[in-house]
Amino acid sequence: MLPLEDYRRYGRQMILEGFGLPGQVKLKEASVAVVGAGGLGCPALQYLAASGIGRIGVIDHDVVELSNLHRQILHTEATIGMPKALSAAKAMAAINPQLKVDAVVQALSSANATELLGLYDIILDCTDNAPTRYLLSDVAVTLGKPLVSGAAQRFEGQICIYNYGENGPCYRCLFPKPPAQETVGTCEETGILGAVTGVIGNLQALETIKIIVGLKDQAPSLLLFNALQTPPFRSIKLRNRKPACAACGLGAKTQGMIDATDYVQFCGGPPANWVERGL
Amino acid sequence: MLPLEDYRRYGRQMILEGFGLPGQVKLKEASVAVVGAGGLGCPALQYLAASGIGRIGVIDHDVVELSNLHRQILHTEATIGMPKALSAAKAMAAINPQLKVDAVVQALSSANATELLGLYDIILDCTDNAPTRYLLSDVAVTLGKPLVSGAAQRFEGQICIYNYGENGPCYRCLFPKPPAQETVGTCEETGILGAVTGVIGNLQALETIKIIVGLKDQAPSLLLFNALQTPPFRSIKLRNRKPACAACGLGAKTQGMIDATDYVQFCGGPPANWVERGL
Amino acid sequence: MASSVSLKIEFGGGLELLFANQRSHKLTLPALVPSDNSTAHSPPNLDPDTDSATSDDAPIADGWKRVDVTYLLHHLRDHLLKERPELFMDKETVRPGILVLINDTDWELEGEGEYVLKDGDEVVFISTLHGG
Amino acid sequence: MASSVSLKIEFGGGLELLFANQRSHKLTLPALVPSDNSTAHSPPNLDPDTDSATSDDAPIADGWKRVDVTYLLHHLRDHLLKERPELFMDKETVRPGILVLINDTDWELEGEGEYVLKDGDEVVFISTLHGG
Ligand SMILES: [Zn+2]
Ligand SMILES: [Zn+2]
Repeated sequence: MLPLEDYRRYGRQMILEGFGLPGQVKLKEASVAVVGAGGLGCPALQYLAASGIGRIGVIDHDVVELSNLHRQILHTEATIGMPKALSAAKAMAAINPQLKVDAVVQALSSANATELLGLYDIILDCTDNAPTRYLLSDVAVTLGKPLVSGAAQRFEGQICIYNYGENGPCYRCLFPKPPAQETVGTCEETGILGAVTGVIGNLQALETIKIIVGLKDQAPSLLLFNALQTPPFRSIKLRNRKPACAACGLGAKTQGMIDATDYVQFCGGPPANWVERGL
Repeated sequence: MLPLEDYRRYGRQMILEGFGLPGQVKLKEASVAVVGAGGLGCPALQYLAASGIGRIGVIDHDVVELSNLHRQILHTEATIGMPKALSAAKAMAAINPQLKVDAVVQALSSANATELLGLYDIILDCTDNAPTRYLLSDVAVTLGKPLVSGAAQRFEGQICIYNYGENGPCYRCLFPKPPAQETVGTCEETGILGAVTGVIGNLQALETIKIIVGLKDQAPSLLLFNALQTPPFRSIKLRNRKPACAACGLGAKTQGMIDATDYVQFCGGPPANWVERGL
Repeated sequence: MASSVSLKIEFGGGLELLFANQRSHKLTLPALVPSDNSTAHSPPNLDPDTDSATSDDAPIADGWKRVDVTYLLHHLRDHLLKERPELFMDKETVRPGILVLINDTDWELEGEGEYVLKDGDEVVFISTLHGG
Repeated sequence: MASSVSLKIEFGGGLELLFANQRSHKLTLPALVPSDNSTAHSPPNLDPDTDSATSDDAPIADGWKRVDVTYLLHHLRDHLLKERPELFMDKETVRPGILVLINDTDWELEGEGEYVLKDGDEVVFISTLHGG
């Protein structure tokens, strides 16, 4: 089932109760798409790569900048200017040469998302903007795949698994209408403590591994993190899938909606600094 | 105060409220000792290195093995056989060439710990055995320095800051007597999920950064993590420093105790597999 | 039923910036409030020994209701909010992108705005984050 | 005071392995128990209308005490533990390396074994971890 070397490499997790050889084989046969190789994507990618997952797609069209390095720990001064997807792929190859990595240097859009993400079993949302979060949720619904979604700003983070299990809600079940532009900050504007993205991205990898191995329960929940609060973590019991949801509800035509939606306009158009950044 | 390049590199965290330029300068002037460059040490080192801390000492006498790579994400197949302290130092130099790294390939003992750790402001316990945990706590008390202590086994983790603030307890305040040998498992025996060490090590880096910047409150607490439980995190309110503590209590002669203690014998002698491992 | 309820209110995800940058608030609201959610009025003047009139099955005077989350929203907007109410409320509910949590449960499972507040309840308002 | 207390018990850090590998347990203990912590006896036979005899200020019969954490330890060892009691208890307390938490607070702040259990209390037993 597994090469002898894998027993040595993954032995410490294969002796875990509820994991074992079957768990390791499931990881090897699994494929995961990580959208965004930034503050959340880097720690998620590194623990997914180390765990023995068979195939990882990393999708990001940005290039590495100096201002990323305080938190995006797969990138280095040597890869400044390189597309993040390639820089991350290089780092993952060093961690685990047996891993198959698909580095996709493309912006995700209505036009390509369903096809690109259809190749993988699970999708990780490690992005940094509202339009892509809505797009990813709609695509996860169309494809019938779980979406392990992380977010972080300032000293805070959130993690939630959408479209998972019998009754799990999608992002639109929780947030049917996008927030107004002026209520949405970015890490560029509001700041971010690097280790906070680390905690959330790391938890995204952990939840993904739990889903693949079969250790994840299906009760919808949201985990909130605030690095400055006591207690720092708070677990929330979430609503089920909503029958009236425009994306995952009864009779929803999700793929048609994806094709017809300009997600940036849906979220209020590009903010000033997106135009500057050439998005 | 800071080179111009640092404003670009650390800008995203310098715009955080309560952080700012003073916070970044404090990081640059700070020094941290990380004892253990394994499952907890790797993520802690990586986020400390990226954050802009001035000097990091990494202390570990083990060498990188294939069975480490599923969780010890600074080491690679290329560094198998290399001392972990050197392998980690190499990875940190790639993340942040401005960082001063002291790689110490030595086993920590009663004889060298006080001198070695006296060079740093804060100590991280990223070790994997009871004797070193008692030794580190006693040394932190002697030196009057906070000890950011992490531990992980199976699907569980714990993080606690000892000897911190006016009334913070030391490890001996909580655990005056060492547990019997047969109650103590190691990651080799009980297994460990890599992403669990990631979460705890990452949180150790975060707590260390909070202490340096001045964002950490002093109420003694313990954070428990179980990857398979809902909710996964639990925060515990801990006792204060105990006046009768053998290490940090009134009239305790801590350095004398360190000099006189054989910590391995104190914890019940070397277990069978330590002897095999040549410790 | 007491004549008032004590609540713990928390803001997160940046919403605290609208409330004097304070994350935690303690609040006491009257048990009976105007049905139109106007927060300027006092509750109906109840004699201490007519307290039983506010018991669970007792009829409530026209124009009044038991204090619920919708009233709480109005109270927070009218009395605690420091700036830009449109960043907190949109018509009679929270603006898009805000999640309301009652005792660590999504308010959608508790009846949303119609949830009747109980003494000691904790209500959290959290803005969804988009950064990464 | 009711004649029994319901408790939530949790084990972690590997201790659950001693308790049929079950982390969470629900437990009901009598409000009054033998002072010597023997768990074989029944509580004193109280007539329903002498219930007031167990009220907080009422005198307690010789040889009995209000149920406390020390009694809980004995009960867990005698009735729930599946193997190797020395890995759970050492003399009259928990063995070294176990932390006891009462409602998310270190038991040392609550009186340790002498803490009198209240209905609804949650008691967690956690073994300290050493791995890394
Ligand atoms: Zn939906
Ligand atoms: Zn002490």
